[in-house]
Amino acid sequence: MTLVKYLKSTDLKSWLAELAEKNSVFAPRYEGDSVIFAPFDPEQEIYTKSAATVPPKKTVFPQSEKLVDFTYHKDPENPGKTLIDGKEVLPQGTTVVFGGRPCDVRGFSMFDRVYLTKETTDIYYKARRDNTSFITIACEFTESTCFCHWVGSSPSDPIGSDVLAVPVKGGFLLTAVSARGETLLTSKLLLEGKPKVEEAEEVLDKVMENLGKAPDLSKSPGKLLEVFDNMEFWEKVSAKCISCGTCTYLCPTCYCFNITDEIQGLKGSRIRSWDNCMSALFTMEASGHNPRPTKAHRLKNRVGHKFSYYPDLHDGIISCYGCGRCIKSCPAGVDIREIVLKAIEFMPTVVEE
Amino acid sequence: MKFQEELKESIRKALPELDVVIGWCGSFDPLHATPHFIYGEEDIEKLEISPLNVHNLATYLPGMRGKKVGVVVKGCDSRSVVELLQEKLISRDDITIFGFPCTGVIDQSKVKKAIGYVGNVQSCDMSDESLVVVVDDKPHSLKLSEVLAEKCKSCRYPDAIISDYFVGDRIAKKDPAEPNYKELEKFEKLAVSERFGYWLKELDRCIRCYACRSACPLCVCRDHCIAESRDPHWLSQENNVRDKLMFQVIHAYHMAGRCTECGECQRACPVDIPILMLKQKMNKEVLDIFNYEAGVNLKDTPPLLSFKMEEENITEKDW
Amino acid sequence: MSTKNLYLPEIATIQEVIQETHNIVTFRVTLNNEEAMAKFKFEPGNVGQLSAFGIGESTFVINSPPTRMDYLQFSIMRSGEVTGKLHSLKAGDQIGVRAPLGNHFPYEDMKGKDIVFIGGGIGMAPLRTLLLFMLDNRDDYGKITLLYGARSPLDMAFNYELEDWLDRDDLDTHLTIDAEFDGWEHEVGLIPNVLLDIAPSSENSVAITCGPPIMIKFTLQALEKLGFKDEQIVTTLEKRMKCGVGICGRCNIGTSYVCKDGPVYTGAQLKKLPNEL
Amino acid sequence: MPVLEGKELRIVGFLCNWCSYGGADTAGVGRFNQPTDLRIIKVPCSGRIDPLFIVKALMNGADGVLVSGCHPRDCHYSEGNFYARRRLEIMQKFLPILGYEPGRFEYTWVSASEGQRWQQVVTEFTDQIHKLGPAPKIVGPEASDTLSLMQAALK
Repeated sequence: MTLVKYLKSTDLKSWLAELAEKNSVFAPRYEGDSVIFAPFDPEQEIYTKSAATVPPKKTVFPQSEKLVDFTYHKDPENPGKTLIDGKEVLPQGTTVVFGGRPCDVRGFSMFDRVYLTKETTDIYYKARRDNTSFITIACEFTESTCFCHWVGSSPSDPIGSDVLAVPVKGGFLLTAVSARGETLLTSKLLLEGKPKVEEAEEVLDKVMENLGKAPDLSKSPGKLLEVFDNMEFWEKVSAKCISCGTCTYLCPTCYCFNITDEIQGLKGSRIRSWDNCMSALFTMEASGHNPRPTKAHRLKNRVGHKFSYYPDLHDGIISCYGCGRCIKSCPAGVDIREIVLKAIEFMPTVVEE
Repeated sequence: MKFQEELKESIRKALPELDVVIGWCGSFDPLHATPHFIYGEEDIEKLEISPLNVHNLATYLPGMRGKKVGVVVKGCDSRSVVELLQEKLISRDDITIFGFPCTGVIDQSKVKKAIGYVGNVQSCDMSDESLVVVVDDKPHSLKLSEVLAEKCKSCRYPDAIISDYFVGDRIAKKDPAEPNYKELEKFEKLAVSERFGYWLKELDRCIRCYACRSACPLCVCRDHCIAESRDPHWLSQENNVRDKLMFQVIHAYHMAGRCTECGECQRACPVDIPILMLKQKMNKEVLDIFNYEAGVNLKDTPPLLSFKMEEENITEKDW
Repeated sequence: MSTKNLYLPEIATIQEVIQETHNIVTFRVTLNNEEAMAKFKFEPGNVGQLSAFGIGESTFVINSPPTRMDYLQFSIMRSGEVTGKLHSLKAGDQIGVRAPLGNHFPYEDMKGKDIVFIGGGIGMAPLRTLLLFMLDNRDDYGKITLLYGARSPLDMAFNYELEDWLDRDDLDTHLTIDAEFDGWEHEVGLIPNVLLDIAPSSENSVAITCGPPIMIKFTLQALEKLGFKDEQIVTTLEKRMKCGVGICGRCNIGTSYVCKDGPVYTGAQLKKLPNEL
Repeated sequence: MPVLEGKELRIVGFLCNWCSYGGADTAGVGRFNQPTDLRIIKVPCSGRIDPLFIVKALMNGADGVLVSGCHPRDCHYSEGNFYARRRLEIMQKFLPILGYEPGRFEYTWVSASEGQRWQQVVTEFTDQIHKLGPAPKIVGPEASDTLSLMQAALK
C-alpha cells in the first residue's frame, strides 16, 4: 500500500523546518531574478511553480569539493627532505532536497551508472547520494523547452525521488516512492492523502496532454555515429555556439569533472570541480595536441555522449531527461533537440549536391 | 519589420562573395530569436528582424578570421565591430556589414518578471508600442517600453556606425550627450560596506560557466583565458565567491576603455547576475578621465594603449 | 561495491632518478606502505597517476615489468605543469601514486607468436614493460624483434640497457635515428622506412607500436604493406586524463574511455571507434 | 602570537626596481623611522604592475596597497610609468564600486634618492590605512554557499 499524504501549502515551511532539525534542507527560492536551490530559510519564500533556473545537482555533486587534504612536513633532521601526508575529506551529514523536478532528480540515476559500478565506487559521490533524499514536485505546467517525454521520462517520473509531490488545490499530494520516502512522511503536519488522489491524477493527465507527441529518438545512437565524420554537419549546427559552459553546468545529467590542486605554503587540497566539455582545455593534452580542437568537435561530443555513447553503454538509456535548461539558458539559443532530430533525419546524399 | 525584405535583398546580392552572413531567426518559441547563419540562398528566407534579436553577432567575428563574413548589426553591435577593427582583431576587408535602424531590443529578464512564469509560449505579437505574449492560453499584454533593455532606453547609436549596406531610414541620432549612468549612480550612493556585501551576495550563485566572457565580443583570448589557466594561476577551481568576484574584476579591467556596453555579459548570465554595472563603472571613469568612448571612431586608440606626458584629468595624490 | 577511495594516492618515495635525455627522466619508486608495496599487482601496460601535490596529477605507464617488483618505474617527458614539477624532484622525495589503472597488453593472446616491437621516442616506455616481461618469460614467445627509434642518439632513453638488448641472442634489436650523427653505428632513417627494410614476417606475428601520432600513422601503413592485419597490431593511446577510472568524462573516443578501457587497443578495436584521436 | 598582532595591518607595496625600491633602501640606510605594516614586492617597473595585482592583494587579505615607481619622465624604460599611471588611476577610481574605500590603494612616485619622501609616503599611507581599519575580507571557500558569509558582510 503506497503511503499518500496531503500537505497544505501553508504548512510547507513548518514541515521543512521539522525536516531541517535533523537534515540540511535545500529548497528553491529566488536569488536576484533566478531560482536556485539554497539552504532552507524560513524567512524566505519557497518557489514551487516551475523548475528552478539551476537544478539541485550541487546537493549530490557540488560545484567544487575537496577530495584530499595534503600537507608537506619538513624533516627537522634533514632539511632537504620533505614528507607528505594526504587525507581523504569525506562529506558528512544527511540532506533533504525539496522542490526538484522529476527531470532534475532522475539525473542522478544517470550518475549512478557511472559513479557506482561493480569495479569502481566513487565514495565521495556515494556518501552524498546515500544520504540525500529528494522530495520532488511533479510538473503541473510545461515550458516551450520541456521535452522529458521525448527521452523516456514524464512530468511525474518518480525515478530517483523518495517522495513525489503533485500540486493540487491548496497544497501537494505527497506519495512515498521509496522506503526512505516513507520515513519522510511521518510528520503530524501531513494529512490523509487519499481524498486528493483523483485530483492529482487529473493534474498529471492534463500536463501529459499539453506535452503533445514525442518524436522517436531510438535511432539517435546509430545516426549520430553515422554523421560523426561529417564535419560540415557539425560546423553548421555548432556555428552559433559561443563555447561557454552554461549547458553543461545547468544540466542535471552532466557529470564530468576536473581535478586540480590548490596549495598555500605547505598545506593544500586536491579538489574536484565541475568541468565542461565545451571548453577547449577539457581535452587539451600537454603536448598541445587536442583531439577536439574546435567547438564543432566539442558539441559533437556533448550531443554524442548524451544521445549515442551513453545509451550504447547503458541499455539504451539516453543521458538526458529533457529539462530543457540547455536550450532555455543558452546565450545563443543552441537547441539540442534540433541537432538530434537533424542527425536522425540526415540523408548524406542531400548534402553532397 | 518594414525593411526586413530590403535587408534580405541586400544579403542576396552580397552572399555570392561571402562564406556566410550572420543574422537572426526565430528560435524554440515565438518569444525568442537565435543567431542565424546564412550559407546559401535557401537560408535567407528565415531571417527575421525583430526586437527579440538581442544577440550581439560581432561576438562571432574574431573566431572567423580568414573567412569572408557578412554580419547584420544593431547600432550597439556596430560599436563592437568598430572596436574590433580599432584593435585590428578583425580585418575590414573580410567583413561586410549590414546595418538597419534599431528601435531597441527586449530584455527577457524583464519579460520574465512581468509575466511571472514564462512557460509554454504559444505566440508573441509585436507592434511598435507593445507585445502580446500568449502563455498556456493566457494572453499577457506588455508595453514595449516596460520590457525594453536598459541600454536601449538611452541609446545614442541606434543606426550602425559603419555599414556596407544600410536598409531602412536612419533614426536621427537621439542626442543625450552623455551615456546614462543613473542606476550606477544610485548604487554608488550605498555605503561602501553595503556594496561589498552586495557583490558577495549576487556572485554567490555564479556557476562559473563563463558565459559572460564567451558572449563578450571583445573577450578575444577565447581558449586562452586566464580564468582557467594554471600558469599564471589567477583563480582556483574552488567554489569560492572570492574567485567569482575576482573574475568579474578581471573581465571588467580587461574591458577598460574597450567595452562598448552591449550588455551581452549580463544577458548571457544564466543566473542573472548584474555584472554590467562593473563595466559601466569602468566606462564612466574612462569617459571622465580620458573623455573616451570605445567603438565610435575607427581611428581612435584605446586609452590604455596610449599615454600623454601630462595627463589633464589625472590629479595625483599630494603627499 | 568497493569502499576504496579511488582518488586518494599512495604516498611513494623516489628511490632513484635517471636522467634519460634532456627532457625525459625516469623515477624508480616504492610505496611507503610496505604492505601495499608487497601486495602491489599490475599487468604490463597498466598506467599510474603520479601526483606532485599542489600542482596536480599526470598519467604515466608503469614501464618496469610485473616480473621485477623491487620498484615501479615511470619515465616522464617534460611537457607541462605537472611534469615540470616532477622533473625538479630528486631521490628521496615523495610523490603520490594511484596505480594500477587502465587495461593491459593482451600478452596471453600473444603466446607462441613472433613479436615485433616498434617504439618511437618516449613511446618506448610502454613497450619496455612488455618487452622485459616477455624476456622474463622468454619460452612463451617466438622470435622477438625490437625497432626503437628516436630523433637523435641524445633523445634515446634507456641507454643503460640498450647494449644488453643488442647483445642478446634471443632478441633482434634495431636502433634508428632520424638523421646522420657522429659516432652513430646503427640504422639511420625514419621508423616506418627502417621497418620496411627489416621486413619482419607477419606470419603468426603481433606488432606492438607506440610513439608520436605521425609516426604511428606511417608505421601502420608500413605494417599493412608487410601483411599485418588489424587484429595483429596493438598500440597504446594517449589522452588528457584526470580521474583515471572512467568517470570524469574527457578521454573518451565514442564509447571507449582511454583511461579505463585503454590505453591498449588493437588495430581492429580502433577501427570500430569513431575517428577522434 | 606575533607581538604586533592586532596592532599591525597588512599593507602590500609594489615598488619598481630602479627608483622606489632604491628610495626605500635609501630611507633604510638613512635610518629614517617608518611604520612596519608594509610588505614590499619588487617589480622591474611600475609598468609591469597589472592593476589586478592590487585587487588580488585586497581580496586575499591585504588592508591596503601602495604602488610606487619612478617619477614621470624618469622611467628606466622611458615610458613604463606613463602607461602605469593611466592603468592605476583607472583601477583606483574603480575599486570603490566593489566596496573598497577610496584610499585603500594609492600610487605615487619616489626616486632612489628620495629617502625622506619614502619615509613620508609610508608613514602617511600607513596612517591612512589605520584610519580606515581592516579592509572587508572574504574568508575561505567553506563560507560560501552557506550564505552566512554574505549575511555577515551585510551586517
